[in-house]
Amino acid sequence: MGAEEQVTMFIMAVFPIYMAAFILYAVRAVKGPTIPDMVLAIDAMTFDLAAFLVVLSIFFKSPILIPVAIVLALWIYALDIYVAKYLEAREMGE
Amino acid sequence: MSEALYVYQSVGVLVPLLGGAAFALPLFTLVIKRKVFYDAYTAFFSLVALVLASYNYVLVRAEGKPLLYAFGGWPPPLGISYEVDEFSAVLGVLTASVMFLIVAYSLWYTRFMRGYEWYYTLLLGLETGLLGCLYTGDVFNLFVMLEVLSISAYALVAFYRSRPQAVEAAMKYGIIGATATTIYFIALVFIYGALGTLNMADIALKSRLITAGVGPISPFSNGLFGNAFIAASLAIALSLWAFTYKAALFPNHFWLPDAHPEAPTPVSAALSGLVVNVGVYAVVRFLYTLFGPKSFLISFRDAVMWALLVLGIASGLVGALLMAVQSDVKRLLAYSTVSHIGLIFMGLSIGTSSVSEDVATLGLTAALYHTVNHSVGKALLFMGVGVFINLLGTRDLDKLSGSGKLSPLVMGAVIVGFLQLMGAPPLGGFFSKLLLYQSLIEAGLIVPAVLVIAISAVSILGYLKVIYGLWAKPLKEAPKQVAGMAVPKTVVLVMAVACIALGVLSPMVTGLLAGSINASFTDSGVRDYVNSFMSFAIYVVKYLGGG
Amino acid sequence: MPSYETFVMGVLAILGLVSMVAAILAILERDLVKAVIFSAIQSTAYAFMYYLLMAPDIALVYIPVAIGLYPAVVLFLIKKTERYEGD
Amino acid sequence: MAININSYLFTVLTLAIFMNLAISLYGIFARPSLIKKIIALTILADTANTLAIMVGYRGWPSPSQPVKPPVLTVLKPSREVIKEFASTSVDPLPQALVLTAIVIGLAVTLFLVFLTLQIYRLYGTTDVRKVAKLRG
Amino acid sequence: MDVLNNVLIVIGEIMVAVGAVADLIASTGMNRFPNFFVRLHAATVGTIWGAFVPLIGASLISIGADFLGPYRYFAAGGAVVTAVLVLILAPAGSHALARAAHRSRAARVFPKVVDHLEEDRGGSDA
Amino acid sequence: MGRWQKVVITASMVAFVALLALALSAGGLGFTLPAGRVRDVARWYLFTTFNPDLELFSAMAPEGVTSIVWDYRGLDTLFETAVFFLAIIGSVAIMRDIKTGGGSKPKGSTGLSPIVKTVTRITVGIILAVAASIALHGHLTPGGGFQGGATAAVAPLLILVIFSRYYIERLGVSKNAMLAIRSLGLVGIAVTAFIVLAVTSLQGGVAYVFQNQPKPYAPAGMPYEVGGSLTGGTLLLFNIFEMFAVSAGFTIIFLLLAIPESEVLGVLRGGEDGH
Amino acid sequence: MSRAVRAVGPGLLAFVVYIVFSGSVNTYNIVTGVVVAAVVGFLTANITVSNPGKLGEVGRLGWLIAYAIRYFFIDEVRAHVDVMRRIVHPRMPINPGIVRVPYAVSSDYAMTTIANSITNTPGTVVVDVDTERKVFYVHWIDVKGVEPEVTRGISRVFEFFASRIFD
Repeated sequence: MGAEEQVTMFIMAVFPIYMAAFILYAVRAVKGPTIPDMVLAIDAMTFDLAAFLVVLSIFFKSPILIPVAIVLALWIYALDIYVAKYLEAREMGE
Repeated sequence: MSEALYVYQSVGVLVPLLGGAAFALPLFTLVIKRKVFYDAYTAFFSLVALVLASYNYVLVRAEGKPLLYAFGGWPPPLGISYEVDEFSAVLGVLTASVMFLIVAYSLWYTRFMRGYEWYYTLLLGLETGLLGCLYTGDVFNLFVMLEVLSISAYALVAFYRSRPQAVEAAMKYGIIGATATTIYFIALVFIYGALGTLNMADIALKSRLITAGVGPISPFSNGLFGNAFIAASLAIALSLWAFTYKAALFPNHFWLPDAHPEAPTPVSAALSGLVVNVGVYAVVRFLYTLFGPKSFLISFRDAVMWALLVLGIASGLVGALLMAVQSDVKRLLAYSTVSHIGLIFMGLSIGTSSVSEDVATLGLTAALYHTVNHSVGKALLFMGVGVFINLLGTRDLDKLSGSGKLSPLVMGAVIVGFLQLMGAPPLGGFFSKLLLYQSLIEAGLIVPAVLVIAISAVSILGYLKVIYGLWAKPLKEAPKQVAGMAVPKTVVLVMAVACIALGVLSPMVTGLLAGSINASFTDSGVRDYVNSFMSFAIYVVKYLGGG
Repeated sequence: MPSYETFVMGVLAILGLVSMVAAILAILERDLVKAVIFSAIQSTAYAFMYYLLMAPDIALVYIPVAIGLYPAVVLFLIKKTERYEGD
Repeated sequence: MAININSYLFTVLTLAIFMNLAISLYGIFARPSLIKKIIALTILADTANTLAIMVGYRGWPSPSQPVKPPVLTVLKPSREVIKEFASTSVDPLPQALVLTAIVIGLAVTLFLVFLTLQIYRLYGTTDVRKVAKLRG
Repeated sequence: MDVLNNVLIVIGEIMVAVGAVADLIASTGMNRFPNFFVRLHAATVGTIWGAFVPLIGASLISIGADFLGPYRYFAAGGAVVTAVLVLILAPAGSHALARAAHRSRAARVFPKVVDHLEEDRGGSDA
Repeated sequence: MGRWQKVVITASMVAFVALLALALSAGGLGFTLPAGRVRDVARWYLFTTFNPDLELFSAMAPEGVTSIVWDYRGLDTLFETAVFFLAIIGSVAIMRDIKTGGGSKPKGSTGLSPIVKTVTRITVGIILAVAASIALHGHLTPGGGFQGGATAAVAPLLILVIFSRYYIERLGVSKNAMLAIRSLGLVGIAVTAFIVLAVTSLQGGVAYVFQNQPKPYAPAGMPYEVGGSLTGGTLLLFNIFEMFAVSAGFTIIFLLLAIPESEVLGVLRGGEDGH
Repeated sequence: MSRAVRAVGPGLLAFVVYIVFSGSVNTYNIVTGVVVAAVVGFLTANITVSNPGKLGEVGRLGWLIAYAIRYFFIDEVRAHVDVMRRIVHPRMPINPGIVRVPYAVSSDYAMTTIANSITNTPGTVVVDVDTERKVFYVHWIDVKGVEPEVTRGISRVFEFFASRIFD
């Protein structure tokens, strides 16, 4: 079995595990109950998604798919920050 | 250099140049603070647009075939191309000239305005969008240009930001407008999905070849995907919804009476006179060139035509009836726009598959002639009445009473404009309505033909109310400032002369316009449209095959 | 026989359903902040979908716009206006 | 045509997308809050874009050979490499169109956000029904 | 060379597998834990072992994987930069959320043994 | 809203979806399962996006989407940026005469916690570097001007939200400066669109607006390779200008949105009128 | 300290990130990388207050590496296993609370490193920080005690390294 096939098989094996985790995160994100809960769930989901996207780019044999992961991680952090600001501050600009 | 590939730089340069002019304007605001500069800048670029648009018209007439400009040098289905036939060239000249007059009027109008630099930027953007919509030969580029046009229009409607009605009208216009263009995008997805191309000429070619039983062969976009009939029908249905929204046809007219009056007066003129034309233009382009009488959608197209005829009548009646009860002058004019759009749609919906080509082109000629008349007349009215509104600071007809006495010259021009829209004999409006009536009769549509007269008759009430109010009643309030009106006076005078000329020279004008329609929408016209595209593509294919 | 392609299609189907649930909740939710966050979930599902449909360019545009900018702008807006949709 | 599991799953996706279209249109036309309308508008635009991307997708050349993004990764390509590239890559045109459409949607949405803000400043509410009452 | 590549791939695969398992457990924790502040810990498991470790693992795999073609160092570099950013940004994001949740009282700290922050704040400001 | 109106709306939604579903089931789009082939146009794009054998008919950039966006269909993108530009101008027009840095700074600490602030100090540079990489490699790997610019816009957004609008103003990020950068970027895009045309016309040759690589009938073009590295001709210039324009545009939006309402209402009450 | 000098640190960081992210070292990347580094350094010089002199001290780098190794292979593993055990345990044994954790380092960077390390270790999350009293408020999943001597155990290791790397 060549390295290529072995890596692909391996990623196929972890594929369902990741998907199960995403669905569980999504359940929490939809359930809430509070806003920080939802954002935290999206947050955790997306950082894992970023990791998974990198793994998937090996699966698809297209390394150029990588930048998606970094952009996703960056903007999810920004989402955290402004939800936090929304909850905390009186004015978004202060 | 092959003759087929003659590069019409004036076609390609015009619209990007205007866009670039708009891009650069905010840069100058950081350096130059004098208003004169911005006046001159905007006037200069709109003059350039006028010159180039006129040149394009002359060029189209001289070449005798649609002008094709391939951006980036890529052959059409691969790249974007502008394809200007006589129809779009005529509308281009109309747009550029009315827009030039509107800009000239704006020089006076903005004399006390704060934020005029943003106003001018948006006005240039509006002109870019208008001309781009008319010249483009690519359905997706049409979507982009529609957005350029729309976003400038939303922003200009909301320009008086401290007036609640203005902002609300812009919101209503904007949110449904954005939905409409998104729906149009879905239609494009269907078109690309089924026909595999976005170029107008290519779509026209394919839709004709399917009927002829020949496999759809096109140099760069061979073949079909899925069920082209359903996809194209759906695409037409969706895109017509978007276009009739832009044109403010009856069920989609609800935004217009709010949005048009609330904009600054020159912008009202542009919106009512020019922006709605784009909707009309796109409908004509889709129903006559892309999926024309020879296309594979004949039965569906006929149904659409009938629907448009009914909606046109409804639009005409609703506009005319509601116009009579308005007390706000600009709102009255806006309802008049709805009514006239109804008439124009009646003209363009004659060409079902059952009528002969001659009658169809006659109807289209009437629609085009009426479009021209309506644009000039409506822009004249908005600007003429706008002078009084600006002087007295109100739009209420009661408070404006007698204001015509302030400037008999402007009042005279306004009366000419009203007569034009009413359809009084020596003016253009009369002849276009007559032509419309005639074409409806020839198509055997007696009831709609009678309704044209009924609509005109109903609308006369509203117009007479304004004329009477402005002219015959005594002046109630003293004006703020009357001096220094040379510019608006010149503008309305020019437009009034144009109205008269459109009427007096009617045989000539009709001849010219009929020639344009014949060159664009008869069977041979559409074939020319396709051939311009094909000759380029075939040249490239030959080159690739040989090298 | 399930192939690799089936897995990708399956994930796409799951993402479609997730986005549908999130979109319905976003439209029906009365608390606008929660609606924004639901629409962020929907956008995340779409972004993943674009990735699986081999459109990294679109994902790269879509993520800043739909996950980053829309929620930010709308949250700014909600902060300045009102949080609950009237009934 | 035999029932194909891939086809079934893709149809599920398509139907979910159409459902999103419907729900967002409902949001635009029937919900009273302007902010909710803006959220619905973004969902509508995104869904239209997803539809376009789906039109550009292609089936896999073989069950173990995934399709590729339309980016050539060999910088000195031979004829064979380009042929291989053209037979495994997805359609780039819808992607370019969607890129344009996303930016346009963003621009319109941003402007609508400012308008909503201005409406709130002038009317004190973002509920269209109250706005309609207030304007009289 | 081949051996080294295989070793890298195997190490990377182990890390990715650890990530998958940690991820599943963290998402379970997200659903089992009673309130926001406790869920923060599950989220940390999800981001460090669930994201950081597999990112490094993926980077090792792509260095070792010849079949990825000329862009595999691009993949590896991208994965490393992403990992570093996750390592720096994720805790900051969690912290910002936690602080905001506590200050705005959006999430209750219950069950709890002690809340020194509430005591020191005196419950006065928000 | 009346009940019947709601019924009509719901019914029309259902009809719309039913219509689309009908189209789908009848194979209107032909993609109940994606076909194994692409459309003919797409094959041409894929064949000509980077094809050294086909020197006079290739965009010479390996990234298919970017070459479509800026070369094959550059006009769309020019006007797409125009839409964004006009939206920003419209927003600026709504917020005219209102200063972004106005108002007095409140006493006490502003912004979020010091930990987040310090993290931002470190990561801003990383974010900008990544954004620049995405933009500058737009002709080679996925990404491009808009993507890079949007990523770069995270930096000012984070600074604005985490510190405060006073801090970002003190760094020299003001509305006017951003407007200048944005306009410069857009003018750069417009000039790049015309550059081959202008140079060729001066030499008496034939070229098209938006021309990048030479065509058989318009044999002028930008070099696609400089010193052995691919630059994609005009694509690189477009990407750079677009990055600046987009990030500045986003920053303007956030600066405008960060103005507190009290300031705005003060100016609005001053009032202006028109018809 | 002039802006150019201060720009060195962030510029260098930007250059390294740019090259790593691009994934290859060729002429194009180096040229554009230098330009990007210069621009980014200039832009962020006033935000990232750094002392370029510190970059040259090899000792600090050594401590950083030692810290990284210890952190990822000992502290993280222990904490992860602990929290994961709590999650999958049928009774879910948690005992949460927010406690004060005092710290003694002075610079912002050191403080942030400690805080991020605490947060990145499952089981403890920094909820708030009081820079005047030099106290972290840490949410602890298993409160073993509220006295400063007990809570100090959370941060002791991180503080030891952070003060050597940054102060």
